[in-house]
Amino acid sequence: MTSILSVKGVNKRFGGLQALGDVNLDVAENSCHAIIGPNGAGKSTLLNVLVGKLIPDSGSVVFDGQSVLGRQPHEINQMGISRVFQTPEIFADLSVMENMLIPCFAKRDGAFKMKAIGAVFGEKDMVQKAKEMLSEVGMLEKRDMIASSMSRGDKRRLEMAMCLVQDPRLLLLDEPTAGMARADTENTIELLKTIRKERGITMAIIEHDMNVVFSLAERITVLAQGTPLVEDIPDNIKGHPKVREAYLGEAQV
Amino acid sequence: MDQIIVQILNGLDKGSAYALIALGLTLIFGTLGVVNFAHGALFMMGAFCAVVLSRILNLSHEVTVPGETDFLGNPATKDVPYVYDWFGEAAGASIIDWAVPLAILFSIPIMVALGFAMERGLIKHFYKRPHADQILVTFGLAIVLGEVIKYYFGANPIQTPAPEALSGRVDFGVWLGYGPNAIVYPMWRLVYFFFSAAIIAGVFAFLQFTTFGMVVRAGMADRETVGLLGIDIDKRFTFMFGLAAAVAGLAGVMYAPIVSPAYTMGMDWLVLSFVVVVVGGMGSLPGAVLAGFMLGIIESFASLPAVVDLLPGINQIIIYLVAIAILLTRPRGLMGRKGVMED
Amino acid sequence: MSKSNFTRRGVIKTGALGAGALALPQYLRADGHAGFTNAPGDSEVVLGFNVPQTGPYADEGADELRAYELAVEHLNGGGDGGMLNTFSSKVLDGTGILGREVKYVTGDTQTKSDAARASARSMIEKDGAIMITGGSSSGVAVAVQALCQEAGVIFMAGLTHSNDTTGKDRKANGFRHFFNSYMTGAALAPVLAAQYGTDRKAYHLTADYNWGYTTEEAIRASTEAIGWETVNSVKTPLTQTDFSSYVAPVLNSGADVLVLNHYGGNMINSLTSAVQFGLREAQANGQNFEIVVPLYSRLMARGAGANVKGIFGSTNWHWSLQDEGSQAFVRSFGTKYGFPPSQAAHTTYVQTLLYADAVTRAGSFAPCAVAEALEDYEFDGLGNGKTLYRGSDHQCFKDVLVVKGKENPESEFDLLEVVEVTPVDQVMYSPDHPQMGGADASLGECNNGA
Amino acid sequence: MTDQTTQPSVTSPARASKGGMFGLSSKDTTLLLVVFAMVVLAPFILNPFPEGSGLAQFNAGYPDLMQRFVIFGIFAIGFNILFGLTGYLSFGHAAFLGVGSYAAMWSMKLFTLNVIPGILFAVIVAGLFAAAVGFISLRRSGIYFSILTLAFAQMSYALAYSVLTPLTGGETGLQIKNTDNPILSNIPEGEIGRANLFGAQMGNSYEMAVGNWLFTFNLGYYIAAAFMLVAFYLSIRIFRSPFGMMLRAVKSNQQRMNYTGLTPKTYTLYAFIISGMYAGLAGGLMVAMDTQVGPERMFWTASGEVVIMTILGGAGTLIGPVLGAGSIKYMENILSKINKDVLHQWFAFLPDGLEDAVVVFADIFVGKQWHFTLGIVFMLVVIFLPGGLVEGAQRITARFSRKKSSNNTPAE
Repeated sequence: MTSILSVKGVNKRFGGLQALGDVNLDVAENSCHAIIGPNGAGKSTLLNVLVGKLIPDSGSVVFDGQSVLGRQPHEINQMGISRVFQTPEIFADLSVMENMLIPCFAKRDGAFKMKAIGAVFGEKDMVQKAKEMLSEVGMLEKRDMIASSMSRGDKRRLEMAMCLVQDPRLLLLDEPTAGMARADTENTIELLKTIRKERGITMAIIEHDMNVVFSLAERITVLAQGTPLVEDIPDNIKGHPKVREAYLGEAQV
Repeated sequence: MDQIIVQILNGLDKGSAYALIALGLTLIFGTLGVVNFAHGALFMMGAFCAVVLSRILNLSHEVTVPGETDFLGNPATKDVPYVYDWFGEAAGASIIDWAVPLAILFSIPIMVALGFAMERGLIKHFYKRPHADQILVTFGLAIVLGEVIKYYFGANPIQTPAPEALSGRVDFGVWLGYGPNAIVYPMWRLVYFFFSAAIIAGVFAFLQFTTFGMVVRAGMADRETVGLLGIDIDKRFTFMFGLAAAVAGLAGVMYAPIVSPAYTMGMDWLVLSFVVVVVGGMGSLPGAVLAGFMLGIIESFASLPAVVDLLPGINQIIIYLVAIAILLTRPRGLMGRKGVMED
Repeated sequence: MSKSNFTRRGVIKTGALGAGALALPQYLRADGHAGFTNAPGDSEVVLGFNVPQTGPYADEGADELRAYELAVEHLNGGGDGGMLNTFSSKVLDGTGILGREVKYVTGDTQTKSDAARASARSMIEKDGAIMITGGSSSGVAVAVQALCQEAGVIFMAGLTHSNDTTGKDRKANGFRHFFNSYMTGAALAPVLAAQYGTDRKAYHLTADYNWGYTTEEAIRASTEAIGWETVNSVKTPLTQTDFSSYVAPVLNSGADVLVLNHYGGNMINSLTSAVQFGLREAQANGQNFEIVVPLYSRLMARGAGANVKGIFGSTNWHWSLQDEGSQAFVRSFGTKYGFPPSQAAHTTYVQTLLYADAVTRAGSFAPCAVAEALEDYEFDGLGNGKTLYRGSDHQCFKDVLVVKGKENPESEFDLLEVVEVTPVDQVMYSPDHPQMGGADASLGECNNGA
Repeated sequence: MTDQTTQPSVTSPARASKGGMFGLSSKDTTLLLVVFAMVVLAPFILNPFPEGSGLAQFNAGYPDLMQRFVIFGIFAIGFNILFGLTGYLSFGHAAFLGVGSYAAMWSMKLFTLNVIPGILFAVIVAGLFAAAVGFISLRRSGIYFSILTLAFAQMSYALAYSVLTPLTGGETGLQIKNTDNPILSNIPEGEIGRANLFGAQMGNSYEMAVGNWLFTFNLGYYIAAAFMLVAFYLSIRIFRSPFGMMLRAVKSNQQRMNYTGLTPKTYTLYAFIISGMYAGLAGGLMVAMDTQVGPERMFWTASGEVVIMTILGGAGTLIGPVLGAGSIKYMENILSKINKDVLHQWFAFLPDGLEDAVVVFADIFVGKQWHFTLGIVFMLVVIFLPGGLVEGAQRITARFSRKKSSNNTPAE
């Protein structure tokens, strides 16, 4: 399998703290790759490096043959990487429909386009695309709601839809079920599974919750103290002694 | 060199007024998250406390002066202040002479009451409202306060002199080893500087060493957490508003002999004080003080003849130029905290 | 149907109303017989008093308004008649102007040229004002004067001291009774020479705008002519309140006179700073250090308090003058308001009378006729002695008062004393004087509007 | 009058694409037509009281004020595109108005007295200046941005007042003089040129008397009004366009925009430039209507005024800024002219003692105290109508139609 994202020898220090130490990671195309690790293992730092929010001290990050280092977050998105946040980042003051349309326009028109005259809803194909995506995640009837007035689960779902409507080559998920009730978590897992199955999008998940990871991931990298500990298929990770060791102290996960 | 020292003194003086006003402003939006466009007006109210007290002390009754006539040919009258009657002419005169320092005591209850009334009556309804609404309502209040003052005191600046004993000059140069008369500096300005320094130190000490202050500082850092601890932060914030008003008022009282109070001074100071606060960095008390002194000194130097000759007009814009330069090199001003009024 | 540049609302408001209701819709005919903007009807005439009512000069504006109200009262035959009784021209008889009762509208200039013009336009377009007067700064005077020129009404300037008003910015429809920077310089210099000697080194602090520039230019020229040397001149921002950083370098600059080309609050605060820094007690070049304030007003003297004692300056008029006209004015103003009038009140009162008189003598409200009646008109009895309204620049020429802060004031109004009345000949200049815009300056054509 | 807020209830696809004209939804079309009608009929609407009556004082239907209404309306509409949509609070917008005015003035002094080139020139110069200021100021956000814009405007003001006097006329400002002879206009020697549109002067008026009423139709006003209608129409289009949606996204969540592949700063910069051009247009029109420009036009209080107009009317709403601009200019020009004399006329019917008491009380709010009323109005509106005047209008409509307006959420 070809790898779509390849991280090589990435180091990042914050003052005296080695946040990432020589991280190597390959995410294969059309796979679901999970990155797990205890708190402070460097998961979030790694994610921020991938999306261009942080620039590593050394190493390389190559996406689909192109380096992402030094690029702005919006450029990286335009390359085909979408990110779902730990707490849903949506346009809270806008309607659900508008939330969907913005990524549609971003995908079609690029990072900036001056379209100051035509009406938003005059763009039939965009509206159509947004509607289709909304019905796929089961939110079509909520399209006129203000995003901020929805439940947390719906917000998460909306954010996911906003990412998916861009047809990303790689979807980065940052603890997609953090803080969710059990039922919501199950729903989210189901949703992600469906997306995986039907769309074949490559996913990289950063997750705390082992349950989520083992039901979704096809490959798992365990990060500890900024360094990859092991990388393997889920079944092998489950009983891996090093993983247990790393998670010691926060056992009941 | 002596010129440089004088300008540093001038800068420190101007800077202490900036610093006091900025300190109060920062206290208010650091603790309450409110943009107070009426803060300049509070400064103005303070200055008028001095005017009012001196008017009160000068309250007089008329005595006819025999054998003289006024400009219309009527019998001339002379005003004799009541304090003369009560304390005798000499003591009465010196009470009137000391009106401005006495106004410090006079102004504190007035300014604190004004601050309480503002916070309880108006500002507290605006904690959850957008900053734009806060700006509009406090700006409206500033206009109203200004107009009330104009209604009673007119628009002309009102001379409010320092006491005779403090309006002389200090031969400052001698202290530094210069010859006599090298650096002569008005005594009242030195008084103003030390007074301001004392107030600033007092506010910092209060926040640093009292439980009350610690809670407030914690509240500035993270309001929700402190609220969760079951501390009634609101009451303390009301008090902080009173404190901020008093600080602005005291700055105004003592400034009255330096710049004669006029109702326009609230608006004159409004913009500058915001520039000072923002240059210092939002939410940072030391930043506000530092920026105040820094801008005061820079402004003083920019008005030196040699500088103005070299760059005509520089004295008009220096504060803004410096503000731009600082904000572009330091995203949150000198010492600003992340996330305070950045959106 | 009417096509006009500015409306003739005065007519419909006062005259044509009764007939106006006849036809629906009736297109108003421009009172073609009159042929000028806002020609008044038969019973009333409306004057526009445009003064600062908010902002730093609001008190001065309030005093101007008092004087205007008094003038209107006198013109309409009320009160004791004030200076109507002492005015050399006797055509005004207390029956209004040309038999029409004088009405007035007021507005707020805010001491901003935009607001002043807006207010003046509203008076012309809405209220049908035939003449606009007032103001307390040269920026406003120049802006409103230009507007009146365009609109075709007469502008009788209020307090404006910059040379520009009747210098490079002079207009055919604008008239100024107040004196100007040049006259201040010319009147002050001989007194300064007599008081302080001719071997003096002056340091100027100048407000950084047009009036400051013309005043500094005038004072420099006239003091240098008597032998003074100008060692430095520093411009201070209009918005400055604390002048310490400008005043501090003065003492060691080698200068022995400080000239404060400041007006209003600027002057109050710069003088306060100068006194606090001890300039008044200082010695320089073996002489006493002196301060000069070219333009005084009572409000400034009041604001500066004891600091003005003994400081020389100039003023257009002072209520302590003993001539008949001044006394009459002080009496009627003082009786009505309880305190003596300021120079701003005096100049606006006089301007109103002069306008009414010119209309009466011309027998017409048409601006060009009024202008003609005012041009090169000589009069007396209005407090400044014999006065000439010069035709070539519409500036009044009269004696100038040199005053100084009184040592022992008896009341809050008794702050200045007249030191010398400089005769008009000394302050004369040619209309194309370089300080007055040189040969380029011209009044242009007078404009009747319509 | 109701207004469409930025809320999505009005932007659902079905309603947006049907029934309207000029590429607008039917609701927007209605709004535009209402505004059009009000602007065209303003000389009637603003002059409800007969000449000579006591209440004629409240008439606002004279050219100068009508011109000011639409010009400041344009200014506020433009400001709202930046502030209402992106949430970026510029505290220096008056600088663009001033720069536009100076540009138009110089175009008239040197080039032609026709107002069109002057106005275009004003828009272009203000746009360029806004691009420069915006490029620098938008490196920061929140109050830091506000102070940067304020600093630029204050510097422009201070320099225009003082050292730039040769260019700006300083305190006395610039007017057309009899020595000005624009190369494309043939002005007879010594005559003062006037602003015109292909020969027709801005001051030209057509007066109509109906009974005791007098209505003035002023050419300058209608030219300014035409610009205002176009500006208003464009602002509706911008509000409803993808660009406008992006601007609201900037206000809502810049982080999400970044991670959606968009550049919020670029969008904001363009909004800043557009809004600067609106300010320039307003500035150019001011000079066209009244050939004069002074530096106070750029003072921070002028910048503050447009902020207040927008908030007072209702930030982020389409019509709010126009209402806010209108009410402030109305108070400034009408209240300030009511003096004691006028009050005595009004209350002459009361017994003497009572009349005096009433006059003394009323005098606190008018004439030289008109600022006092202004301050009180600001406070009352923001306390009781958090969404500005538009919310007040909505509440009234809602009460009259007895319909629970569930979708009329506050405009902010």
